[in-house]
Amino acid sequence: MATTAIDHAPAHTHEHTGLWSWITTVDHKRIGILYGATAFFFFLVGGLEALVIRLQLMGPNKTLVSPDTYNQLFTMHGTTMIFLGVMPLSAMFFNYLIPLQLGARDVAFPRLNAFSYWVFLLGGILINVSWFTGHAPNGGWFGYANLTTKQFSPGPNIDFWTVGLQVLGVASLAAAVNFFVTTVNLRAPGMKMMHMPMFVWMSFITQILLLLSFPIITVALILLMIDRTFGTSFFVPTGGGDPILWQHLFWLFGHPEVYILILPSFGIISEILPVFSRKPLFGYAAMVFSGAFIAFVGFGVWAHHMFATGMGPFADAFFSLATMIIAIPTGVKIFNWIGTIWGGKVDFKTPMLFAIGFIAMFIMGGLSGVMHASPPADLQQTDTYFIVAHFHYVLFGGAIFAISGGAYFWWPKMFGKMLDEGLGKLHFWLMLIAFNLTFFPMHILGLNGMPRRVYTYSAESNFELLNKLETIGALLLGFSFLVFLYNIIKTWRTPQPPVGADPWNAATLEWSIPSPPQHFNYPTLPQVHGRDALWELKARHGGPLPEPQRVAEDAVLMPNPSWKPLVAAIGVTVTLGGFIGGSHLWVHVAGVAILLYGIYAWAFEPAFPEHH
Amino acid sequence: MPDPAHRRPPSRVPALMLAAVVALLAACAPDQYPQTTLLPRADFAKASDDIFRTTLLWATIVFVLVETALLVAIWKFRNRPGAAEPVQTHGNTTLEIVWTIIPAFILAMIAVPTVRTIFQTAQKPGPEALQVEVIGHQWWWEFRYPQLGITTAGELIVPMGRTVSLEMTTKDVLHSFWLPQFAGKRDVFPNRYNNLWFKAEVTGNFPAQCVEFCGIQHGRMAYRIISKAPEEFDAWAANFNQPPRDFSADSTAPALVKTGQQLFTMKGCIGCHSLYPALPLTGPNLHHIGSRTWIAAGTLENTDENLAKWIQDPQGWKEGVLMPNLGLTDQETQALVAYLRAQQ
Amino acid sequence: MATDALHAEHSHPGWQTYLKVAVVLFALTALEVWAYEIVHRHQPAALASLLEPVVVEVLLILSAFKFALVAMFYMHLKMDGKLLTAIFSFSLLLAAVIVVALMVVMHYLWSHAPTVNPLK
Amino acid sequence: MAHAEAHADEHHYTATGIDNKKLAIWTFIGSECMFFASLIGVYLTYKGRDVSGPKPHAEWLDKAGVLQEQMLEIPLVTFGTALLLFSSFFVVLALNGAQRGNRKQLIGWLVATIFCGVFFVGMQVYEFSHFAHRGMGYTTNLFASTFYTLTGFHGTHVTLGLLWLISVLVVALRGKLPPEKALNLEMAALYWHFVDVVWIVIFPVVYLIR
Ligand code: HEA
Ligand code: HEA
Ligand code: HEC
Ligand code: CUA
Ligand SMILES: [Cu+2]
Repeated sequence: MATTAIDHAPAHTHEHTGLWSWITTVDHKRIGILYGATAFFFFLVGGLEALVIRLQLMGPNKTLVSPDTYNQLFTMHGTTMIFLGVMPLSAMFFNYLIPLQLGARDVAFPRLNAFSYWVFLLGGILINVSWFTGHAPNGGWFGYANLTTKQFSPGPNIDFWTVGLQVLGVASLAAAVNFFVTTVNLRAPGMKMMHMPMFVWMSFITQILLLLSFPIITVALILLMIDRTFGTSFFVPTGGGDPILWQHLFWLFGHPEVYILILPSFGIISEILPVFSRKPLFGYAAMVFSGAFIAFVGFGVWAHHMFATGMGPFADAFFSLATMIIAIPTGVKIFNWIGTIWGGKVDFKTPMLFAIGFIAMFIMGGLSGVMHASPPADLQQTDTYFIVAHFHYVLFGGAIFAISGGAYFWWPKMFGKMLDEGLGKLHFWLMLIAFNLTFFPMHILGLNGMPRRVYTYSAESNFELLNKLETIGALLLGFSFLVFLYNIIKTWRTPQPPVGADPWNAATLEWSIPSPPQHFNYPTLPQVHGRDALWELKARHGGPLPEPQRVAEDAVLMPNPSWKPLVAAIGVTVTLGGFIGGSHLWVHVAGVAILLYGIYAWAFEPAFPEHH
Repeated sequence: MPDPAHRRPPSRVPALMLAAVVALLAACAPDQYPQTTLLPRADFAKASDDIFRTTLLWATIVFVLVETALLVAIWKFRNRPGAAEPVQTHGNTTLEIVWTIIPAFILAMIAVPTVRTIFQTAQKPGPEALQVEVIGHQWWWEFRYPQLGITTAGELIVPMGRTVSLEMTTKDVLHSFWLPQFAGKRDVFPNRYNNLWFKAEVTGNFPAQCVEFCGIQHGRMAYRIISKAPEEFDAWAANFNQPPRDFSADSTAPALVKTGQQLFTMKGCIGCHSLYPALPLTGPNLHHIGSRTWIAAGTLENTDENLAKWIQDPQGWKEGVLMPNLGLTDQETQALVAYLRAQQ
Repeated sequence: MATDALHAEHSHPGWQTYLKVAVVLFALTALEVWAYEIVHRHQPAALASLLEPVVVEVLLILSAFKFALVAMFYMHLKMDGKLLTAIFSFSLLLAAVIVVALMVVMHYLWSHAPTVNPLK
Repeated sequence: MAHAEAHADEHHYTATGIDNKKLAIWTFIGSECMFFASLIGVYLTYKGRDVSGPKPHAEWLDKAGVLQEQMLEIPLVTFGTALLLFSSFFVVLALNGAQRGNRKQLIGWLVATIFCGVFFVGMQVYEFSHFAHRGMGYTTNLFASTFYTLTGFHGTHVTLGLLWLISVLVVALRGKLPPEKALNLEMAALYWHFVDVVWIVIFPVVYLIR
């Protein structure tokens, strides 16, 4: 694999700058950056909501926010963090990295990719608009019926949630099809499936999970929406429906969803650890199979969220055992990561710190997960802060640590500049300490009887001290993200010598091309012979490769930019948005019209510039 | 690097950590928490607790071992100047088999008692148990004792040493009933009865609260669990079965109480609250409200001030609650409090 | 790289095969409806009593056959890549599991959870 | 390094040899399986749990106390099912025509396919309005809601498939579907077959199993 250098100054073409170029872009790298920026913004919004939650809970019987506002806050916090924070942050990495790591020019369907982003953005806006109408969703992130049926939630709050999540589902499904095809089909010549970087593998498995689990929640949301809009009784007991069916449908999706949230992070970690241990990933095949096994078994454990519902002993036992089994492949991953470090030469750069932090914290969350998996014990733990502790350890201690590490790791590739190491380390240590200060006491509180989703607690309960600590922790956690933001801004502003293609002496293909990569990524498709393609090349070359040269921007024919995906995305959002606060026929009609126009305009527009 | 942010952590972090550790240690003792699950006081809760301790033990062992391995790895193999390039190993099948089998073995140690306890706790107690029908309402709990003909709200009163069998349902949305010291949780569903049982081993008055999100006032849907010695329980039940006292013809009753009785009808309280134990209305039964320990769904101690505060401004304490503010004057409130207090 | 169209022409069956499949599909559908009618009208009685206990299974098997025929021949899974077959079969398998699992958990629940007050 | 010639090929390069679009449609179909599985699961779970009529396979008393026939009408749907099966057969022939560059075969069979599809949708519209006429509204009971939702979503898929086929027909009529672009019809056809196999499941599950 050699990028034969053509001595051209980087040829800047006008279509590559300006707002319009971002709106019409179909370049996976730009879409990745859009995903990242948007998701990070939503993450901050979700974090801000968490801070208000924490301030309200700082002492007993506080009245910072009203009870209903509190309920809106935690519903939107959970929904935002999961669907608008962690999932699209992972999507940023999918977008940016999958084609690069595969040695491809772009994803299989660049315009579909843009469509996914726009639908995600509009869905996120739609669901958050509810704040401005004063009707933010207030039924919890799993929206249990029959509280969420019309009788008990007559306002439009829940409509924003059912509709918003459906819109977001469209985005996820479109993206999942795209990345599935990209991974299967666009691997560089010679790259077998078992040569793919671990991040691509974990992302690939995530796409399969998305494809198979999102339809289930879509159906659940549709049924709930129909119940609310047209008066059917799918989840209404008086009409013969059973609210528990909602729970089964939701968690049938919901549990695979948590692996959708964590598998990409497993992938990120598996890329960072080898590079900074200077040693290949330990047990590659076992890592692949354990990931697949987690995903597969993950479909058979959903009812561990329902141990308190009285499913009966056989169901309890089945789901308990199935859940525990997942600890085994996850353990395999943990041990293989430690095996990767073992015998290596560990360089404590910021990405590596986050990766190590991830392992350390995720173990904690995983082990509390196993403690919930035992129904008799879970009957005491469920719906208390012990659960809240568990899932923040896996979601924040897991996903957010990994994503932060990934951001530091790939930043130079994406922007051609290194984030500041000192500030990065400060960010890490602050986050590690603040994170534990915020969430560790939740274990103790939960076991000592503090229920979740309560807007306040009594003085008698004695929950005050630990809650105070948590609030302080949360504020500190917010501060750690300010450090990160400052780091970004500082790096942005300060001139820096270009970092070069391979600042970390890394293992995978994306580090063989200039940072940031050119539009077409690879002037010629690389030829791959095994795993860790770049390390192998360097080994063969007997040292660092020469710095790759930029070639003319028009050296490779790339797809046309297009604004049609945005039109189609608007169509989808408007069509479904018509279901907020009842069914509004004319809104549906307008939406469908826009959608049809968008799709036809898209279908009949040439994907590539007219012939050379 | 002349970055001021760089200076901060050394001075601040240890102090914070120390404070946190001290606070955590102090805050760990479960006996400080009246709602704790860590001091089980009944058979069911003890079964849960046994499993909890088993899992906690194994989790701690795994935690310590694996975190140690991680720390050792990063310490031992940290990059030192002049260190040689690491050997490029790709895996080790024996090791991988070992670390698949060991966790499987540990899980078996958890799984076996788990399954045993699941089936053990799934058994329903026999007819000798005290039976209580538990009914969830937005946002209070109703308790009916069919064997005793009693209906009450907000306080589940049980005899120590006798198995209590709860048959639980809801009148509106899902709630979850929980007796932290005595048994785990059970969600309640409309049109379905869920069972939970326990045998209290101590007497006392314990707080508990609804643990399934059930709308705006889920946070203040609490209740008390009061375990009494058997004789006391019988006495309570016998006394409870008396009809409410009628003060209108009672010349010894204070005037305030008599006014209260009239207001109770005039102000419409009677539309939602019954003073007869067997008559279910939309609001909690107020039979013997005067001798309750807590009111307002277990969120206010039953003092005269709190009672007054509640009936005059229930929305102020529990926004969105299904009891309206009835625009009572202070005098009317005092009269009603006096009347309710007399319901002993 | 073989263009798909060329590739298809060589390996895809001709229209005789498609016709045969169509005929079988219709025959199977007729069988299904016939089975339904037998049980529904209970006529002929001998056949009906034979069929009744297994009619659900029979119907499901017949429709599975139809399903497989369309997938294999009309959707060309028999000739196209194994990967496509794998994608479809895996999804179908999981889909079937989900349908069955939903029915099992819900009916198991309904079978043991009382819907009327057990204290009365 | 001859860039130019490399590209022409690279645009069609796939690691498996399967065209991207074809793989995508199959992936989407896999996902759709779960969508219909959830709907069918809900239908079957609630089957027979209605508080009151109408009933799919038995007589029932309406509000006025009059005994009513069973709701489902097998002959009508059998006809619809046959139409859908025919259409699957036809679209295969149309595709065959497209791949061989036989324009007449392509257009003729495509039109036939679309006809069958339109009649199927018509059958369903008739069925629904007939049911409504007989007193089964969307919210009447669980059977009604689950039935209309499941078959309605299937009908929506058929309609979308029709829209797609008609679009391809228009393209074909304008002579813009040469053999090397037959894949554009194949994708629509695959989706169409999928809609058909879903019906192959729904037909016995909803209409024939009592
Ligand atoms: C990233 C997300 C994520 C991940 C990865 C997990 C992972 C796991 N989760 Fe978690 N979970 C959530 C997110 C996640 N969870 C969320 C959001 C909720 C709450 C939803 C809500 O109610 O709002 C939840 C709730 C939840 C419950 C329901 C609790 C309740 O509400 O009552 C249960 C019960 O079984 C559970 C179990 C598990 C288990 C067993 C794992 C396992 O996968 C963990 C496996 C990992 C390890 C075990 C550690 C490493 C392994 C070793 C070191 C090997 C040796 C270990 C042993 C021998 C034990 N989780
Ligand atoms: C990935 C998922 C994720 C993440 C990262 C977090 C992060 C945090 N969560 Fe979240 N949480 C959930 C997922 C997540 N949570 C879910 C699913 C629930 C359940 C919801 C439900 O019950 O329905 C939940 C519930 C939940 C509760 C329980 C509420 C209740 O039950 O009543 C609490 C309470 O403390 C909490 C706290 C926090 C805190 C303090 C953070 C912190 O880590 C946040 C740190 C981040 C910041 C502080 C942002 C920094 C912002 C700035 C610096 C300002 C800049 C601002 C702008 C420019 C806009 N969370
Ligand atoms: C529209 C119905 C309604 C009316 C009228 C009403 N209440 Fe209530 N009341 C309720 C409900 C519902 C609750 C339970 C509130 C909760 O805690 O969620 C309640 C709770 C109470 C409680 C606390 C009971 C307990 O179990 O802790 C008292 C005391 C009380 N009401 C007194 C009164 C008095 C006195 C009046 C008249 C002045 C009155 N109520 C009028 C509905 C009503
Ligand atoms: Cu009732 Cu929460
Ligand atoms: Cu789960």
